[in-house]
Amino acid sequence: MLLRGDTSAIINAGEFVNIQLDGFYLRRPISVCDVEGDVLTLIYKVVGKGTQAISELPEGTELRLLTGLGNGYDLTPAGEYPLLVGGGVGVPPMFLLAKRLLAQGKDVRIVLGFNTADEVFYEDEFKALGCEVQVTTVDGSHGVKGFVTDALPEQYTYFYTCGPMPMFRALNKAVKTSGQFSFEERMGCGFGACMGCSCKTLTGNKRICKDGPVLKKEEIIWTD
Amino acid sequence: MLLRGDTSAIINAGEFVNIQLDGFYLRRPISVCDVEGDVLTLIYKVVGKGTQAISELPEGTELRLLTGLGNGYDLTPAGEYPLLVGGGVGVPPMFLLAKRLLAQGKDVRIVLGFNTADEVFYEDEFKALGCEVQVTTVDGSHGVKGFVTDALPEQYTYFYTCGPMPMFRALNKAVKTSGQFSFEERMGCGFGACMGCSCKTLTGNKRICKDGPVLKKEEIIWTD
Amino acid sequence: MDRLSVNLCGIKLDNPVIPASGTFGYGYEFAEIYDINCLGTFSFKGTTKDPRFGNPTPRIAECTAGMINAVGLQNPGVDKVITEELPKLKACFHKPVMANVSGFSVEDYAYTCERLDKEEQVGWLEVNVSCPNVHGGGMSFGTNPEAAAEVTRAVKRVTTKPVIIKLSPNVTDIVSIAKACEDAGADGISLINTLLGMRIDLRTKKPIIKNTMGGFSGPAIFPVALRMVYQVAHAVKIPVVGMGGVSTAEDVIEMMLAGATAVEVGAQNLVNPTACKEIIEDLPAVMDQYHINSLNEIIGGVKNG
Amino acid sequence: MDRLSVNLCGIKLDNPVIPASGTFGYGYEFAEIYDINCLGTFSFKGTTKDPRFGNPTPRIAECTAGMINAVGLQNPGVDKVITEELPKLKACFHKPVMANVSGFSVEDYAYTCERLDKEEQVGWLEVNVSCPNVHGGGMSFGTNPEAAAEVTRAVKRVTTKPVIIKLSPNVTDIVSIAKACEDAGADGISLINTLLGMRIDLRTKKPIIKNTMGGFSGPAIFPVALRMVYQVAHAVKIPVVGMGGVSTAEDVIEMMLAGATAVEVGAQNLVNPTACKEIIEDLPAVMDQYHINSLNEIIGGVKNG
Repeated sequence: MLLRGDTSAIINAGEFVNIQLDGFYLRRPISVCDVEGDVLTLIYKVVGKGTQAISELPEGTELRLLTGLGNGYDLTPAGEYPLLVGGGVGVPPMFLLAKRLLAQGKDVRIVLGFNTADEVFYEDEFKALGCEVQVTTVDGSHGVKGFVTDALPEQYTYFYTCGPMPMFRALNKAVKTSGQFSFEERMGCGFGACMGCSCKTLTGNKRICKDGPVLKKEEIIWTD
Repeated sequence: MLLRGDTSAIINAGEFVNIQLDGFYLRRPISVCDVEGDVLTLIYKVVGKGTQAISELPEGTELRLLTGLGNGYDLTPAGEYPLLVGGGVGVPPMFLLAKRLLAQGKDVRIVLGFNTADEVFYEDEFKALGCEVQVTTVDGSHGVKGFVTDALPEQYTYFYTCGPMPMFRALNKAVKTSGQFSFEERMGCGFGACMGCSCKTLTGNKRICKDGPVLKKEEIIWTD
Repeated sequence: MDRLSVNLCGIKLDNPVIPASGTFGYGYEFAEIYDINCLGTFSFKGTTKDPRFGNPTPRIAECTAGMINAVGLQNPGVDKVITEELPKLKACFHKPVMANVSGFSVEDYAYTCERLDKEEQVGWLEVNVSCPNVHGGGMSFGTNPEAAAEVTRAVKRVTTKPVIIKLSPNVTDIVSIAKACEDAGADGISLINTLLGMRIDLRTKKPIIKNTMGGFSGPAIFPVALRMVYQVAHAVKIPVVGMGGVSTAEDVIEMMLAGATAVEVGAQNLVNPTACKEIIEDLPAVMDQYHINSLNEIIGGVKNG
Repeated sequence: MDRLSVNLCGIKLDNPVIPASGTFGYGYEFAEIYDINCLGTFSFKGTTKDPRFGNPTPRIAECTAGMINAVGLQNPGVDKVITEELPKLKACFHKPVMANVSGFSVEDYAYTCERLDKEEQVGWLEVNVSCPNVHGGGMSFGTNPEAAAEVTRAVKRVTTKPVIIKLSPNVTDIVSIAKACEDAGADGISLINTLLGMRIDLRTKKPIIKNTMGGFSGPAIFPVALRMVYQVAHAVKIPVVGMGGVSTAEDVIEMMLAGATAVEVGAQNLVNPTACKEIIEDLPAVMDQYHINSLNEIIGGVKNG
């Protein structure tokens, strides 16, 4: 989905927007895939009635959304060879992140994980950025057979990831460096008011929507 | 408002339709003003959020409505010179009724009552039907100054009316013949299921939406 | 395979969808619109010993995602229901029907239930101890465990068919009332009746409902209904009929997961006369979507969080 | 002329609009979005004696025209609220604020209220005896007149500022509880807290809320809230603060006609962060539309049906 409007509030890769939809009480949070000038690119998967409704919006529909929500990724510790790992619906935010890191002259390595070949998306767009892209599918129908952890490069100075919890747990065990994880949680407001999406960390209670969604590897408390 | 669709369920003048509106739980009942082939004419006054929403519907909007609701007027007792009295929002159903009676070769006399000149509507349409039309306004800004009861013709064989309760009470005292009144009440379903709009009559309990909205003068119990 | 059927107090329902009392009359208005024999059954208009006009009008008010009604048990009384309404019902509906009964004294309830229990087409007696729109009766029986139990015992004493007690949500502890009814011999519990609500007309500064307050129903109350169905279904052994804001096949499945053996649909019949027919037609596809083979298997199937 | 102002327990409010506790934090998140000094006041995040993380997540579920939350009183505890939150609050809000307090024992309530009563910026103490999301506390105090009265007495004994008791709607007789609090010395009553609700995820077959149930709020509950505000306002002499599903200027006026001296806005702040600002800006035009000169004149102004 492409949206045109004031994108000035969107500072970091990994931030999200919260979209108001007629007929639904709560807004729908969607992570920023790309932003160029006043054009915002959002990629979402239809999982429920809300995303279904978004997918049926006619072109030209005006939407009310809160933008620039969340902390986003911190690029400073990236180092020379940052590793970006996106799993399924966690792939989109990796795109803006890759662009930002490339703009800083980093040698970005990307691993994208999917279940099957027909779920794969945005591979070409990432390659078009000119960075090394590895794709994995659980059933081997495309790219490397297995999980993202089966395709991690030899060398990387730091990692950034977004994806499902099982991938996070596996990745957390497999990685050799520090890094940042972007989490998902059911949100009420999306801007830190309702405390609906809080989680405990080694650095205190954090609101996924405001103090997150990105947490540093060192502060995360892993539960099942 | 003009609607195009299957109007076959609409048999008698004085029937109404019940319109479903996005964002409102209950349907909006509106009396039939005219029906020609598959074109339905509805005239409504913007009084609340519901009618406001209807007035803002873009042309070409598809609406779901229940049609042909209510009993409508019984033409058989009309006689040679039927009198039609419409007050404010009660004017529209008089139009189809006048057409039906004229089609039967009756000499129709019409009295339309409004508060002020700027509220007057459909006077020309009624005149175009070729029947005698008297218009009254409370402030005298158009037509006869006063109420419909100040402009009743000398001669009429029967009367039909739709309008506000105060007008009904005055008319009931003034008329010299029998006739039929069309009533309004807050409705739940509009088709006789919920008993929300019941009223007591000398011929038993009646549901305004199903056994009404038209009641005969002889059966009405007048309360304040 | 019979994916939709369930068993309610020993009687098989082709599907669990039941139009709720007061939203379906005695069936024949809807039979003009569709063949109502597609329904599991329906619960007919609340019937009392004597004829009632009910409350003064206006007795309907619109709300966000719902409506308030204060009809107040308008019905022709049990004699006319038996002599005039049931024959008309029989002509268009050929399954056991649920007889909904209200009263103003324990004797009222017993008398009316005893009369209707003898009617061949009556399959279940749904005893409404929760009408919010009548004084000195209805809800007053449903907000007190002892009173609800007394009505249950009195009705069971004079009837042979399954007795389902319909409870009010306007209470602090719905479970204690449900258990009291179960202990008193109830064969099932149905809930929830309407929430007591009110609206004021900003123009006239008067309550929209002539009676000031009324029963609030519609999709708005679904989460409260689901919670109470869950609480009661996990506390009693007898079947629970869930209702309150149900308007889609998804809602029916959610109610059954919470513990409902069958599900009543109320206000939705009023805004969409074919609602129940559509829900029944939608069920198989929605079941497929959520990998549900048979509805009977999911009753109370909610897992722990 | 001062059309919007009202007087709540001896303190003047520029307008009756008050963001409700738990939907406005300690104010500063919203101060980044608009100048919150346009508000009458606001009720800050429910504060307890000790720090609390609250309940496990997920603790939010969407509903038709509303939402369920099971946050469970996450807050840093009264010490940190005084040393860290109130200074930040003071920096962006320059009016008396409403201190919302919860507890797990009568002593808890008294201790926390006594501490906050001493804070200069605190204008009122709103004592929440109705949190549905904590065990052995919260709502258990609000569903029993004696317990609510005991909390009220204990808090009044150790405080100097107006004490407003926030009641739960999950009761059979809200009036008896409100009267018990009034008799125990409460200076005001606020209601309603959330309705206990539940949703189930059809995919996982689990409750959406990890804690199974939670507090249901949003426009869906407005008719129940209005009814209870009307009942309580007509039964007690102390001021009533109305809340529950209020999301427009029209809702504010309807609540005040029912008997509310001031009106809290809850869930709407979460879906529209500028909701309260917009309501305050809309009020004069809506008042004109309904021929209302001053809000103070319409408190409890509903006429008989």
